[in-house]
Amino acid sequence: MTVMVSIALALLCGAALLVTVRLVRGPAALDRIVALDTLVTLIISGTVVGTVIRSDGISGHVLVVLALLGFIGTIAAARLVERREDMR
Amino acid sequence: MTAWLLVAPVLLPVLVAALSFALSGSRITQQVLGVSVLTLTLTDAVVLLVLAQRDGPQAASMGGWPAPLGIALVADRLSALLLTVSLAVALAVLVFAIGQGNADFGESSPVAFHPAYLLLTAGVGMAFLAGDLFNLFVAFEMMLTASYVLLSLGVGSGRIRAGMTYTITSLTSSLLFLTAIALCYAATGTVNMADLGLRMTQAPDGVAATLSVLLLVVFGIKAAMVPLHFWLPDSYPTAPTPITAIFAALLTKVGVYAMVRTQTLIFPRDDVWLLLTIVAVLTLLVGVLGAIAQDDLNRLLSFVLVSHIGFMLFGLALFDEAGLTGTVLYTAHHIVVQAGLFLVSGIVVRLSGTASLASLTHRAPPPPVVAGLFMLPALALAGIPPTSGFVAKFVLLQAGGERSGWPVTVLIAAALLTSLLTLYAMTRVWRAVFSAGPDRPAPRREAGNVLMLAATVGIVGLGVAIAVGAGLLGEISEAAARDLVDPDGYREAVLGGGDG
Amino acid sequence: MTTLDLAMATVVGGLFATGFFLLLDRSLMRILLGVIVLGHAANLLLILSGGAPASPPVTGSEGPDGRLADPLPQAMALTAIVITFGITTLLLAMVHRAWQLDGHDEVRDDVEDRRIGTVHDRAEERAAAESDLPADRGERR
Amino acid sequence: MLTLLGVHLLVALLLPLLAGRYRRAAWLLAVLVPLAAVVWAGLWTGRVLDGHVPQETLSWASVLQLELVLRLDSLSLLMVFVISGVGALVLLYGSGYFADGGREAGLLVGFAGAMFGLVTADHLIALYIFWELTSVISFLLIAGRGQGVANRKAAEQALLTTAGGGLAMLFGFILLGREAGTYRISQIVADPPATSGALAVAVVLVLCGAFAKSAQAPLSAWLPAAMVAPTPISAYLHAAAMVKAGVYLVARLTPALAEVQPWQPAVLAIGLLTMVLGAWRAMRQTDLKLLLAYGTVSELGMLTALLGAGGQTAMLAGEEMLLAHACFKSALFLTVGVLERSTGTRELHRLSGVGRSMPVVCGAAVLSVASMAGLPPLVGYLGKEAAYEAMWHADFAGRWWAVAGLALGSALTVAYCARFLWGAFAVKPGVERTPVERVPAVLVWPVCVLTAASLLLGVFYRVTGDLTVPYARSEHLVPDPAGPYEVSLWHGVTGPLTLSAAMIVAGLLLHAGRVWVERAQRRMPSLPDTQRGYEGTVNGLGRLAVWFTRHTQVGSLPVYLAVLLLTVIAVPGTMLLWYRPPLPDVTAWHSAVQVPLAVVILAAAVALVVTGHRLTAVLLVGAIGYGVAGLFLVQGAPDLALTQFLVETLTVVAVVLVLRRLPADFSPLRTEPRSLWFRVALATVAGVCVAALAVTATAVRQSLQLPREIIERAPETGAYNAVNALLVDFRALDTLGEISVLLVTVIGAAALLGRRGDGRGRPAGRRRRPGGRSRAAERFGEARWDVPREMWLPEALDVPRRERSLLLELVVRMLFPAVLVLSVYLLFAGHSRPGGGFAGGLVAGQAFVLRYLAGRSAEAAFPLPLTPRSVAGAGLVLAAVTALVPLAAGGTPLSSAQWYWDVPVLGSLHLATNVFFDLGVYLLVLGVCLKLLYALDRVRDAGDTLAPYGGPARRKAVT
Amino acid sequence: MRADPGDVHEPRPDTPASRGSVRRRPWRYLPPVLWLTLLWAVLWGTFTVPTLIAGAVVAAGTQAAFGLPPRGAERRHRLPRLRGVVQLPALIGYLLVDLVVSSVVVAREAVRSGPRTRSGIVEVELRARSDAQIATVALLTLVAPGSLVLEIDRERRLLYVHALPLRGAADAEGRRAAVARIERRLLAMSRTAKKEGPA
Amino acid sequence: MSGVREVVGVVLMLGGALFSLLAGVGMLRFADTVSRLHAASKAQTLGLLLVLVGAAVHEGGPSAPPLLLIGVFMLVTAPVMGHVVARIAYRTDAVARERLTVDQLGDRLSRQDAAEPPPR
Ligand code: NA
Ligand code: NA
Repeated sequence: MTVMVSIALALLCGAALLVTVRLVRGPAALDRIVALDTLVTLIISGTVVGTVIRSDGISGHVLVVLALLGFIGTIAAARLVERREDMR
Repeated sequence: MTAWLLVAPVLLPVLVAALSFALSGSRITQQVLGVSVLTLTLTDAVVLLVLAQRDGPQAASMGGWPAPLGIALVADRLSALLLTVSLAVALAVLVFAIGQGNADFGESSPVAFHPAYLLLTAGVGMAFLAGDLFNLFVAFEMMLTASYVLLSLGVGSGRIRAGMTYTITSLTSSLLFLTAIALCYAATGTVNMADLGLRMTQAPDGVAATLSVLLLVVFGIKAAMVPLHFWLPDSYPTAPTPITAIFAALLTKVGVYAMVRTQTLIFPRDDVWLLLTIVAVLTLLVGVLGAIAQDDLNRLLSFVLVSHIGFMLFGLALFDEAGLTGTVLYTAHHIVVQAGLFLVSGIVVRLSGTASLASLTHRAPPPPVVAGLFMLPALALAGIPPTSGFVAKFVLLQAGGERSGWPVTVLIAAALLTSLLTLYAMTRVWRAVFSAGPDRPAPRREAGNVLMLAATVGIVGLGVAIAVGAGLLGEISEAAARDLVDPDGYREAVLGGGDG
Repeated sequence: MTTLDLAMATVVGGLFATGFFLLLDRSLMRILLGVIVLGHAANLLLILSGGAPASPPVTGSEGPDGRLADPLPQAMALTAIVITFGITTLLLAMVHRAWQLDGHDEVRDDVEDRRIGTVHDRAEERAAAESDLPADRGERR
Repeated sequence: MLTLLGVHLLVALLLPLLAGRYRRAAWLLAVLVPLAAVVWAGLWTGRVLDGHVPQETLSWASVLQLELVLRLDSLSLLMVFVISGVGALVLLYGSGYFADGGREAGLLVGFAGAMFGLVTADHLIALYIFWELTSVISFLLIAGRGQGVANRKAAEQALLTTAGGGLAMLFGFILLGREAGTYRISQIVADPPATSGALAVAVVLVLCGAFAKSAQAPLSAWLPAAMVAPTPISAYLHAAAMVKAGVYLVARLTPALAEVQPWQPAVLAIGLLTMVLGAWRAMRQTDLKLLLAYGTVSELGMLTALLGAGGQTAMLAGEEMLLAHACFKSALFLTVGVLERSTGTRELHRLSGVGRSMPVVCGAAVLSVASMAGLPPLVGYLGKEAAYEAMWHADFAGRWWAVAGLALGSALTVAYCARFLWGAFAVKPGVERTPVERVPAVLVWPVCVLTAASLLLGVFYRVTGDLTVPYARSEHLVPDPAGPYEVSLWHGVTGPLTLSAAMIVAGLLLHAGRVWVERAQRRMPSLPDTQRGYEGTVNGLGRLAVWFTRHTQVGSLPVYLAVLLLTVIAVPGTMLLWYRPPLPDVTAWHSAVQVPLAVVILAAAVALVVTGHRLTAVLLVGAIGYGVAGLFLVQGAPDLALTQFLVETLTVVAVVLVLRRLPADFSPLRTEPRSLWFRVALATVAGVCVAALAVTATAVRQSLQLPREIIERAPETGAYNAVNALLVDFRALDTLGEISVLLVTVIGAAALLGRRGDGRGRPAGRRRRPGGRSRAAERFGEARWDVPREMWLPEALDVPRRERSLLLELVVRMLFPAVLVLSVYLLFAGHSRPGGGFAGGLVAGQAFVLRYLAGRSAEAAFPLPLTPRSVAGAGLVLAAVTALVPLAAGGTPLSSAQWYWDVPVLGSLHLATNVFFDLGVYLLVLGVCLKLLYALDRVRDAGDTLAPYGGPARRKAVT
Repeated sequence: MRADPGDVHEPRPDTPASRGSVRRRPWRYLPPVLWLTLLWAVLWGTFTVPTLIAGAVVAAGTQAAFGLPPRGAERRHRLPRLRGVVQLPALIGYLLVDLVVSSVVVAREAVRSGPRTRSGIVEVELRARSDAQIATVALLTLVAPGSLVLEIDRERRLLYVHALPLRGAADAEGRRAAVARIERRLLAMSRTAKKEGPA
Repeated sequence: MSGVREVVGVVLMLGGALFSLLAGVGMLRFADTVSRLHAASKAQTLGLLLVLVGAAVHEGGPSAPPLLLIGVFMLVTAPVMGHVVARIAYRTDAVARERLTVDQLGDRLSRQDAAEPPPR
């Protein structure tokens, strides 16, 4: 079982690496913004899976906060892009 | 009760700063609150000094948790002495600032000045009393952040640039400090300084020595020791006078204090003395050369400040009782003298409207009373007897005279030369600012605001008192140095439980 | 005590290097970002100084191995994070103000430092001119 | 003695105050003080000469070996007579000379006091103190209050020369004290230290000080320069008193140090050289005062040589000469003052026939000059004869050189003496007779008294002998091989006497042939000019300082930081390499999840270094922050991760809000590639250093005791989350400091952000690219499709309609209270789970950020009648008060208490008082977030009109 | 954008007054207080009496301090019909299936076509009338992969949906139908839809 | 029973992780910003939801409520993020128009009445 969960974790890590490529490559600012948001999502996923592996269920509430507030930065940055052509 | 005495210099200013911030509508309230809390804190510091001098290091753990678990605050003779002197100067500078009003500050100064100033003093107090390396970091941050704010309160573009230089350099040093703390903790598993001292002996030489010099560099930035000093002359002079005065008096000294504290308590090692000697020589000479090169009064004083950090390093480099006695004395004296000089400079600049020596040459000199107020600290800075500066310098030279070897000889020569060049720098100021004559206007009559003058008189008087009371101060300093050389009493006070 | 592993050492070293690199820039914004990165680096190092990964230091949350992480570096790092954040905002405000005042956000060199030479030279010239005055000038009365 | 010192000091301080109203009384008082010293010394004379030595001690800082020990032996007695006697007369003269002069009177009395202390001090350091005091007072006296540039420069020169020598001397004293084991002069003399290398250094240093003070070559330039001072001051300081300090010191220490090399050769060589050179220079002066000044230099040279030679006779000669010099030189200076006052000039070529107009003054001057030239029966004669005798019989090698030098000096002295008399009083052919004004008698009297002293001390040579012999017969001085020298006017025709007479004749001949001598002087290669040397040194110093400072203090922050980094690398890095602690075994990773996180972080870091786009850089930093937070989670630090996430988000928001007003790309200033590579290298090496240090440091720790104890004892604080226990209880003081930092930063940030732009900064967005607005934006025109019908968020009404979003407003309305509840949950959950006041406060703050993003108005989102300022202030007050409350209960600061209640329905309730501390933190953080948000809001307000679809067209389109 | 002079707003409701009206009708608070209390309990993970009381206190406090004024234009706020509640699981089930299917489709596109994937923007006309309904439809449309709501035209009740993959007009019609299906199920849960006339 | 729960949980988690990975591939491969947004805001969210449900099933008991709460909040915030970003993307020309088979929004905007207020 743990092996399977570890595989899941590995898949998530792979996803994170792919997203990082997008984050670094862009090309548009919006791409990076979205990639950053996705990174947060993946960290949530990864932590959940990691918690299962380590079976210390203490981080849950941290992730609630992330789920609730992770998009604030995204929206703020996107708004900037909307208002400033040269920021795209 | 000791615990309350120890925590008061931190807690009271913080509390009043918070009140002052919340009530920033009323300037009078802020002023009254500020002056009273500093007076109270000063009294507290005096009591601590008396206790420390009488009974040795006073320690208490906050929250009643025994030392490595809780944060210990410690007042040994060194910290109590520096705390007392610093708070006295802080009080005088606050009075000066109140007298000066908002002339030098921007629009928002009434809101920002008092809370920031009080938090600065709280940070300074905590830095002197901290018995815990991380607590020392927090204290530094309180002090420095408040100083960033105070420095950038003005409006001008030069000021913001200077603020950036200062902020970024200090910030770098803070981050390195944090790194050093992490490494210390990694190596020892504690951040209590007394405890660290015990455990560091078990660490391999390489680790301990490296951490020791890393902390030296960190504090060297704050203390503006050469070659880490460049930020100081570029930033201090641009601030309003009271700010410059308090920075010059306290901030670099806290750096020196931290250096002395950590080197003696945590790393009583002998592999840094040559490094310290070289640095001290460089600091002495580079600083004073810079002072001679300046045309701006405040920049000149800032370079002198850098230079005289070298004297404090002098004693630390010797790393014996005599040398440390000198360092303690020099630090205490320099706090007062440098603040006094900057305050006088503030009065001069206010009366004449310029800080440029070239321009001041053609302006009417300030009245004789201001000249006298300049003269005393200037002589003290140059170490002319029987001022406080002479006493401190004499003790240092005497300590150096006990040693042999060419590095110490060079150091002594540099110290003597620096004294002379400081005198030269001061005479340059005197010639430009205070001498009248047929080729220049007659002296002015008015000497500026009464509070400003009173504060300056107070600080200069404190300098005189240090000289007159050199016997008492010498005893305290010597005992402090003994404690530093042999920190068993300190350790026992901290780790032996305190008074809970 | 567990030694820092290679991966984390690389991250710490890399972050420090990045932070230092940005710090040496002339753009205040980049310096600000450098400060943030250095803050991350220092905090990470602080946490890593507490040892290898373990369960959160909450009584009762022990994992199968029963190891709890060292809480002290965590508390210190938390304090440091908040402090760094505060200073970041202050620095950000300074960047904004600098830009507002100067129209750019670069650290320009200190003009006062450039000025000293010429001023001192002038002062010397003046002193030389003055010393030509008759020496017995103005005995009092 | 201490009392007398105190009186000097007191009167000196009093005089400037007094002189304003009672000028005459002030000067009288001033005269009385030194007079009292003379009287006092007179009363002691008998006993002191009998060998009784009064002594007084004032402990200043004995622990630092600083004491004021005063002692009156025969040499001191002689000096007291000299300095106080001349002092009284000069002050009397001054009362007629200075118009008001409260300052001068005060300084002169102070100076007299300092000299009194100097000559009675029996402690090297005390002597040094008085020594430097005289330098400072001399500076003030020469600089004057209103004199010209020349005065200021001369004062500076005198101060720097003497103080510089003084500093060397101070260290010499310290070494001497170390070698002797005491600073007490009498003890050092009684038991001289054994010769050693350090002692030789001490001797050189002490002599430096003495020579500088007594204007010995090559440090003599300051004395003639100081002649710009008013006459009484010159007479006192530069004839009688201050310049005597140096020779006094030589006399004082000769018994102890004459045997130590290089004392004797140095003293003799420098002294006699100075004597000859000074006299040679004096001979070509045309200003009478300068003539006397160079004469003084010359005399001081002779005194130095005599007092330092180490023989009893030489000492005796020196003492007599010293006494003589004080009398005649001050008399002559005062005479010049009288002349100047009555004729308006000191130029000898412009004075003619003054001798006839002022017979009394002339007579006095003739006598004084005779003393100076060493003619009997004046006291100068006594001294000079003894001097010849001492050198003639001395037993050191090269004594004939000494005799020759002395003889040459004497001849030249006679020559300039004649020149003085001729210049001042003679009738000169071709020069019209100088008109003379009457001067007050008070100016003439002191001259007469001093001249009389010269005469009387010569005639009553036994008195002179009584005063000088006791010190000269010191057992540590070399006795005269020809037996003890008796003071007398006539010793018979001896070799020395013959030489002396010959030299007087030679001197007179030199004066007679002055035209040829002057021509010869002009033709001879000019001697090295020490004045030019001084000026060269000062200017060179200035140039060096400027050059050095300009090349180090370059004013460039990057350079400063580079130096800083280099230091970090060089110092700890070198240490690490030097000791090379064993590298531990390093595993690749502890947890596999760390690896992708590491890759994310490092990739973002590399991209961050490369990118030139601000927003990209901010996002990459955000990615690093989130990655680090992820690492925190892996590491088992959820509290930290939580805070890191929240802080990172807030940072991104804040930076982005400020970015609204900044250009899109980083500075166009391109760094040249070389410096770029330097930066890369520097940063990399520094990073490697830190990493290496981290690996080494983490490898050595052994004990895990503290963390275990923290976790075990955490429940005592009421918290099961050890991190929270640390933050609110164990280390609450840190937390208090931390929230203070937060408060002060937001104070500063608000102050900086809240200002209107008054400079050149313009909204960067206005600099539109040539392409103009995007196609879609153009086509989108004035769309206002997405405006909700209902008022979900009141503040959203302020948002431009095109930017409103139904979905966003609705969701924010729904989430806002949930976020607040979450924040309260975190506040209370902190005790047992991740959370706490920080996280809670940050979450609450972000609730308002959320509102702000949807509504664009920070104020509207925070409707309570509280300002952020009051919230933040209240938070800090609450935290601080919680820390203080235990005072009432007699506890320790920052300690907490636990209460448990059993309530019937609710069950067991638990309250830890540190929750109030946490609440304070929560409030403060919330207030800080709000304040920051308000301030950032104003950034936009400051003239920001960057609506992407905005423009004038819109006005029409909207109803 | 207060700084923009060209921006003219609807008259701003008098917030204090409307808040006063809220105070007269405290039951308006009930739904949010209930939801927040539930949230509180879920956060604590316990549904005991003290937790619920504390949650209610916190929720009520939040509402009292920071409660938003009533929404204004549409006065009613009615509870869903009972039949609607019954239909909720069906809706969720439909959504879940939709979610999985479209996810698979998008995932397949990602792997197989990648850059060659075609997409399109489809205009969807809505029947829903209230803000809440339109928003909910948009939200549910947004949840499923492959459809992103680009614009909402509130007044004309149009959604502009970016669909991926979208190969032609037929696909566009399918997308429209899919959104309509969701909307129909949603509206079926609420009786308000039919009664509501144009505003 | 618990064995079944575990298997189901692990399968769900694996599925979620796989979805996340594929979404990552999509983010990398799709041609324009809006298309990539599909992969990011949707598929990733779905992956997360699956992981959450899987973990909740796997762990059961007290760990489940917060996990579900995460899911609920993600279900609300992720679409909003997607919508806001997508709207901005279109408005800022971040859509590769030439790749669109249908662009009814473009058509609408190019009509004259685009900016006019709608019929009341
Ligand atoms: Na200043
Ligand atoms: Na100033």
